Parts: sequence; structure tokens; C-alpha cells
Amino acid sequence: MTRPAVIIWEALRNAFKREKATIIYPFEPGIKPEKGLRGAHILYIEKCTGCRACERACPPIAIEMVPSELTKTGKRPVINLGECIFCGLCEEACRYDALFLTDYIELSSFDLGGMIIYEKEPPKKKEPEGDAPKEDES
Amino acid sequence: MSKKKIKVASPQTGCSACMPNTMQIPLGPQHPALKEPTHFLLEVQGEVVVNATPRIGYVHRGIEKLAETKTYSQNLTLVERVCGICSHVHSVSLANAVETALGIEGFEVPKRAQYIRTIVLELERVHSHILWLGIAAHEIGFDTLFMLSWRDRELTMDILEEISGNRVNYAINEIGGTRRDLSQTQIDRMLKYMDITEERINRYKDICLKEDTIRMRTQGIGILLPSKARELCAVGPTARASNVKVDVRYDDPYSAYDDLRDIFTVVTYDTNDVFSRVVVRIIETIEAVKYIKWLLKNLPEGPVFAKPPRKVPEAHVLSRTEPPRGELIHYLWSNNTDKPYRLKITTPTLANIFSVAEMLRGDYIADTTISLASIDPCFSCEDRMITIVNNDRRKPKIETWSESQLRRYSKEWYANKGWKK
Amino acid sequence: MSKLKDEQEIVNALKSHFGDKILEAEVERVRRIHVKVADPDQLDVITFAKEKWNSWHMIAVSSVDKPDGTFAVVYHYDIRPPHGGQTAITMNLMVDCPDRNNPKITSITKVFIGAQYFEREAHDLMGIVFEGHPDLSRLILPEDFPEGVYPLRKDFLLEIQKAELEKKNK
Amino acid sequence: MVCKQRVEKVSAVWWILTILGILFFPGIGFCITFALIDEWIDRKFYAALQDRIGPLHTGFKGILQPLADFLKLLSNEDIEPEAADKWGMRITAIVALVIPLVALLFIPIIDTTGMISFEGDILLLAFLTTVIAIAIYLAGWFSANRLAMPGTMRAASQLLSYEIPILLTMFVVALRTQSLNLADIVGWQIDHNRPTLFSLPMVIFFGIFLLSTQAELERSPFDIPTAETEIVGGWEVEYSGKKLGFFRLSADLQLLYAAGMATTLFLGGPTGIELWIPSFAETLANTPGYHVWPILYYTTFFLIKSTLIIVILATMRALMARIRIEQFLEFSWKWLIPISLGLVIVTIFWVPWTDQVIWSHWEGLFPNPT
Repeated sequence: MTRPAVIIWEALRNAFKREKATIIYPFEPGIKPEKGLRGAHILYIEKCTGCRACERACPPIAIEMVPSELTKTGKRPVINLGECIFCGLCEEACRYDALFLTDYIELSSFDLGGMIIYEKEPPKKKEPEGDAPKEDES
Repeated sequence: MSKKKIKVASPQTGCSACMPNTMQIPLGPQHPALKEPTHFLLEVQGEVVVNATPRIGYVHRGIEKLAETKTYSQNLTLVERVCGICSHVHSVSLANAVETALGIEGFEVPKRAQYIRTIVLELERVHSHILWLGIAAHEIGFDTLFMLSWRDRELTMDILEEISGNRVNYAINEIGGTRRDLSQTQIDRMLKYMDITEERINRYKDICLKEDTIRMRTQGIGILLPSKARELCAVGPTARASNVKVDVRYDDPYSAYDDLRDIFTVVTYDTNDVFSRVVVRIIETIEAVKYIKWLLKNLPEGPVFAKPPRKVPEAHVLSRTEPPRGELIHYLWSNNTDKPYRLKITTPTLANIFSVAEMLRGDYIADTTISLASIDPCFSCEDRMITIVNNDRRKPKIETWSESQLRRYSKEWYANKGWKK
Repeated sequence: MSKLKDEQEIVNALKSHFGDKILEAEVERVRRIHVKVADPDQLDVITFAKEKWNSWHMIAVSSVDKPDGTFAVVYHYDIRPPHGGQTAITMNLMVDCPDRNNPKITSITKVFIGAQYFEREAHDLMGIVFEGHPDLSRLILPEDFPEGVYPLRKDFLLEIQKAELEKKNK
Repeated sequence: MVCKQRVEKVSAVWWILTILGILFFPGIGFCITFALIDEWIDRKFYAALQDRIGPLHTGFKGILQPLADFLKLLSNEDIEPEAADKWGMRITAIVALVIPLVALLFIPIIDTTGMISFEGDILLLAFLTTVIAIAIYLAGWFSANRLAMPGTMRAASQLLSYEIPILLTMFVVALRTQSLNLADIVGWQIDHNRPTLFSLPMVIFFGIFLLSTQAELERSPFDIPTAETEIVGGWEVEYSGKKLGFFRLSADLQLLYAAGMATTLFLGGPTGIELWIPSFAETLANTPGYHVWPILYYTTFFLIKSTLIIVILATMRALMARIRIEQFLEFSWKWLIPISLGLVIVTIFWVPWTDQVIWSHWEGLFPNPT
């Protein structure tokens, strides 16, 4: 037995429901799993040896090695999040536990340079580099 | 009406000279009903389509060529990007091919990894089919069903995000197993969510079977007879809706489908039209939920990853898998290095696009989009290579630009415009 | 090898029916058999398989630029097993095109209309001419793509490959 | 009646009041404002049916969103194709905006009579609705587009075949109330102490009217001429910028006009309490203050009733899939028109009799205070 407007009661129930399915995202927090997200990188420069394993593993060539005084081999990675595909291969390739993916996923920037993190040489100190990269303020 | 006999284009070529009393209407490359660019040139008489000529390749990105320059583990992430919706099945297919080649040397993938892969595959099928249901409802102007079905799809997406760390490109596969294991709390939550999903899909099945207007719009249009479906190599739900019993999960079991054979049913339906495809997809979703529950309950213990050797011995491997849309082929030639010699990918849409041209013939214009959507098209193919004819009049030449050249060009262009970097 | 009985039977049937025409025929692994024939014979093999085992499914057509500089076209054909078993067996039917400058092969579309788009794709990207194909116009590449440039051939290099080559030469 | 007093005093004050009335209240300004709010109600309720929130950020709960959309369209670039008839496109856009505005002046909103009211105005309104259909047809024709042509043809056939049930409904109400004047139709409902809706064939005609209205307004599920996923917007595919803004505003005004028409014909127009307590009308007229209280009272009831109609139309929008044009026309010619024609005959011959029977029951429910 077919008839038109089968969905009517469900639709009316929805209409007078208080909680709608929409999440007003930037104003309300979105649903996020507790752990395991792959977001922006965090680099512990004092553990990094500049072995280039992450550069070799990176499929979209988003990691570039630049000269540095802080590591053994004199190189350190610079990560371009604009080209990164967040696959996590670099995290796996790193044998010295220096590079991790954090769960910081709300990345945006108004210019191309804003997406490159760890571009400047960090100051020489023993504490690990700060938290996840800050959003560009321009 | 003129007495000239209307010459219908031969199915062999799919194109013909313009017929009398026809008007050509382009469908695509940009069209509100198409989520991805493709082009169909429709010849219509009044509201009736007499001929349709497809043209594809607007999203050709050169993945097959690019795959030859990357290592196998990098390629897994590359082939995931062939398609945004059925991404996992591509990486499973490639991983299967590589592992089969490694199997010559006695390499084996842990059972638990196979199960987790299959769970993700079926979750992907659930979310893809619900997504398709929403799109189909949108094409026939039933936006309420579209919104509600996509709301319920979020549950599946949340599960996938939780177990893999990403909503679209899961990157859960690795050659030799999976990267992540399932914890007991995750399994319990998945079982709970699957119950809700099953209830909702049964509700949609009810709606689709009982709603009059859906039947009016889907019955008797986009007809693909079984004989035609066989002749034109239709695959997947498109073929199964034409009552052709073909399903790679059953015919050529991979991953954990070998163990599923006892409870597996190949869903077919025999009205050969769009309605048949709707029914097949919905019932397949219910079946997929059943398989997920079975796999979760019978998940074997053990490791999820075995370290593979870096180099893959020389072999020609054909890996067949069944994405939500049809049949996916990865044909791999390895040559004893860590990079493939040749990787051939055939996506289900390429196999089905010929059937669409057949379906459209004789239908109304109003039905073209739902007929086209009924195969769940996914136009993802190859290279982003742009040809630019330079403006030098004395030496006109065609240049082929690669993506990085284009990027460099765009950066320079923006720099000239005074933009920041 | 009782496990591969069906596969062996198909190979034997093909060998006994075609004799010398089959250049190579072997069971690769479970549910995969490999057959190699010379140019026009693939039509006969496919027609034979179609009629004898009531098979109808052409899975895909691949084209390969082989390491020795010639091309090969591989037809992947789904054969329903002879004893009504439940799994399907895939035949990889390889055909060589020995002439690199003028690769030609007889089209399978006479037997299988459905293989038309697979062959057009191979023509577009690898430059193999399928004789007897009804319509070999461009399918994937744009219309203004330069003639005679085929992206999937090994002599077409991407930028990354060019850079690698330069490194090696240095 | 209030109106008649006003007509007798043709003076400078009367002229100024009339012109202000046409321009602001209850004329163009009020109608456009209320039409935009109507669109907001429509969108909000449609969203709620689909478990969404709908417009949210512009103004209170997004109430200014339709206005913002309209202003945005006004500021957009206006593209006119080479091959199109440019003046034709411009004029049809303006005509499409003007006609519903004119038609709205006939609807009784702040009084039991409209701004303009004469014997036989219902005929003029019937004519104006047809002109809208022709304007839409010409709009598609002038734009000279391949995708617009099927849309135009669909629009023409759909609008013309659903015009007939609407006209039949309008005339059956006129037959029932023995008048071709909207003011008299409202007056009849006050005199008989009930809306026209509460008599047997009228309920069915109310349904037919709403269905055909939905089809006339080209709203989902009957948005066949402008189906976005099929023919990319149909007849309005080539319209952009200001002209599209005009068409959108015209659609809102048509929605308000249709709601007003349904209110007037079936729900007793802007009247409320006096439908059951006839003496209330006199009390209202004798309240202190120059026409302020009656105007507020009538406007409020009109708003409530038309909003109800709009909510019904919005619900209708969410329930079904869009059906094909030929199925839809078949439905009109094979079912809707024969049924309404049959019911017209029923009304002519049988209603005076049944009316008495039914009304005798109603009388028991609402005792007459006089």
C-alpha cells in the first residue's frame, strides 16, 4: 500500500522538537573524539637529529629540511601544513620521538605563509617547543 | 511531426550526427545536480532524450603516473585520494595487491588486521550508501529525506573518525596490517551506534517502499535490462539492480570476506530501473550493518601489524575489490624495488558510465539527473596537468604544466599583485 | 594441488582447444590464471571462454609499457567456474604489441561492446591503437592536448622524475 | 461601515491618507515587510521539519535574512546574455514585482474591505494571476537559453493548468456568498457568523486551493519549472542581480497574496471574535481613538491567519518528492479539475439545503447573543 507524504509524522515531530540536529559549530564545540585525531604537528627540536626520515616519508613533499644549529646533522624540518595531507607517515618514520601529530585541527590562515610552521629557528633552550602552532592573526 | 524516421544512434559508438527536430542540451561540466564535473551532451526532442554522449576526464589527476614515483607506503595514502567517499577501499585494494606479491616470499597479514580492514570497508559502504540515498532524494526534490538521511550518516562518520583519526581519508591501512587497533570501549560504542543506524535505515526502507512520489519518480525510468547490463559490463549495485548476480565480495573474496561467506547474501532486485537501485542499495546497507556486527563480535585476538620487507618481489598482481559503487581493479606490476613499476586503477564509474548513456536514451529530461545519480557516479581519475597556449604569436606552442609549476606561477602572480607570499 | 583444480581445468581446456596459439598459460595463484596469446587470437579466446563457461564479465583492460620497450595489453576477464562453484576465476589475457613506434592491436569491441571505454582510455593515455574500434576520440585528456604525447609511457617524465634523473646523472 | 464613511468624505485628507496607505500601510511598505517575514517563517518552519535550525544570525533568530538576501541580490552584478531580449527581461522582472503588489491592495488586511474594492474585483484578481503566469512565460522566452526553454514550457503548462482549479475555487466561493466582491464575501461570513470553510464542499475546495496555490507559486514539491537539479533553475536561469532579486521578492509577495486570498475566501478575512459574537464589530467601531484599535485588531487577525496558511504551505513543501511534469499535469486534468467541476455543481444545487442542516447544528454550539 503506497501513499504520498509518508514522512509527515516524523517531520512534524522534528518541527516541535526542542533540540535540533544542527550544531552551530564555531559558537558551540563540535563533536570530537577524545583522542586519536591527526592535526598540526609538534616538533621537539632537542630530540630531533635531522635524520631526514620524515622528509623521505612525506608523500606530498610538505616537509623541507633547512639548515639549523640545533641538531646533530645541522638540518631541521620545516612543515608546510598547506600541503600536508595529515597521513601520519612522518610521525611513524621518526625514530627519535621528535615529531608528533597533535589533535589541533582548526587550522586556517589568510596567507600562504601562515600555514608553514617551525619556519623560524627556535631559540636555544632545553624546554620543548611550545604548544600547537598559533593561528595567524592577520 | 515530420514523417522522417528517427534514427537512433547505435549503441556501439554512443554518438551520432544531430538528428532532425532535436535540441542539444549540455548536462555539465558544471551542473547543480552533479557533485563532480562530467559532461553529457543530451539531444532532446521536447522533453524526451533521444541520445546522450558522455565525456569524462575533467578531474584527471595523473595518479597512475604519480604512483610510479612513490614508495608503496606513500602510495597507500596517494590512492586513498582517488576518491573522497570510497577512500579506504582503494588503499585496501593496493595493500592486498602488494601483500599478495609479498606472499610469494611467505609474508602473511595478521587475521585481526584483516578483520579491522573489513569493518572499516563495511562502515564505508554504510556511509556511502546513506550519502547516495540523500543525493538521490535531493535529485528528485525530496529534501527532507536528504537532510534526515545525512543526519543519520553522521553516526557512521563519527565512528570512523574515532577509530581512524580522520573523517574522510582514514589512513588506517599499512602494508602488512593496520595502524590502529580497536579497543573494547570502541567496539561497544560501535555496536550501540550500529543498532541505531540499523533502525534508521529500516525506517528509510519503509519510506522508500511506501512513499508514492518516490515510486512515481523512480519506477520505470533509467531501465537497464539484464542482457544490456552484461553486454555493457555494468558492475556493482547497478548490475545487481538489473538482476545480475555479481559481487566481488562473494565471487572473489578478499580480506575477511572469506569468513563472512556463510552469512553473505548477494542482494539483487529485478525491476531494472532506478527504484530497483534504490532498493538494492538500502538492503545492502542493512546487510552491511549485519556484517559489521558479526565481525565485531568475532574479532580474533592477536597483533594488527606484521613488518613487511621493503622491496616487493617481481610479480603481476590483479587485486579486485568491491567499493560501494561497483568493482575496483588495482593491477600492479612490481619490479623488485620499493616503488611500483606500473599501477593500473579502474574505477567502477568508468565501467558504468557506458550503461548510463544507455539508460538516458528514451527518458525525460526530468529523469536524466536521477538516472545519472542512480549509478552513484564518482568521477575521479587522473592528472592535474594544464595545457597553456602561450601568447607569443611568432612562436605559438603548447606547454604542458605540472602542478608544482602551476603553483609556482600562481605564487609569482600573487606576488606581482602585491599580495603577501 | 587439489585446491587449484578449477583453475587448472580452465588452463587445460584452453591449451587443448587452441594448441600452439596459446603462448603461455599457467595458474598464477588462487583464482588467477595467466594466459598469453599473439595479436588477433584474443578474440577467439574470449569468444571461446564466453561460450564455454557462460561468462560475460570483462573486468578491465590494462596497458603496460614493459621494461623491454614494447607494450602489452592485458584483458582481465571474469570466468565463472566450470563446475558451478561459487567463486569466480579471473583470466589475465596478455597480448603483446611489439612495435613501439606504431603499437597496434585488434579491438575486442566486436565481441564485447562494454570494453569500449577501457580501450579508449588505453588509447588516450598509452597511445595504443585498437583496430576496429568504433570511436577512438579523446576520452580523458583535453582536446587540445598535444598529439603523440602519451602520459603513461615511460618516456613521459614528470617533474619529480626529471629531477631524480638529473641527480642520478650527476 | 467604516469604509463607506471614508468614501463619502472625498477631501484632501482622504487623498493624503489613501496615498500614504498605498505607499506604506497597508500598501507597498507593509506588504513587502510582511512578505519578507513570511519568507523567514516559511524557511524557519521548513528547516524545523527537516531537523535543522534555519536562518539564525541576521537579526533576531535570523529574521532579517530574507531582507539581507534581497539586498545582496540588488548589489550583485547584473548579467544579460548577448542573445537575450534585454528590455523584455527588464520589463518582465518589473511586471512580476508590480502585479502581486497591485493584487495585494485588494486583499482586506486592516479592514473588512481592501484598499481598493468594487463590485467584481474578484474577476480582476483572477485576471492578474493569469498575467503573472504570462509574465513568467515571457521571462523564460526572452532569456533565450537552452535550459530556460524546457523550464518555460513547463511553467506555461503548469501555471495554466493549475489556474483553472484556483479560478473554480474563487468562483465557487463567489457562488456560495452570492457576490463577486471580496468585501462582500467577508461581510457574508460575518453575517452568517462563520467562515466559509465550515461547510462541506468548501473543505475540499480549501484543500484544492492550497494545492493549486503551491503549484502556482512553483514551490517544492511542485517546483517543476525551476527544478534546480533537473534544468538548473528553469526559466530563471539567465536572471541575475537586481532582476533575480525582483523575481524572488515577487515570489514572496505572491506567497503573501495567496495566503491573504485563502484567508479572505475561506477563513473569514481579517475578522476574529465577531465571527462568533456579532455585536463585537459595533463595539470595535465605537472604541475611542480614530480607527486605531480596529486597524490593529484586524491586522493582528490577518497576520495570524495568513501565517497559519504559510505554515501549512511550508509543511506541504517538505513532504514529497518532486513529481514529473506530465504526471503533475495529468493529476490536474484528470483528477483536480473534474472533481472541482463536480463540486461546483454540488454547490449550486445542494448547498442551500445542506447548509441549513449543517448550520442548525452549528447554531446549537454557538448561541446567538442577540
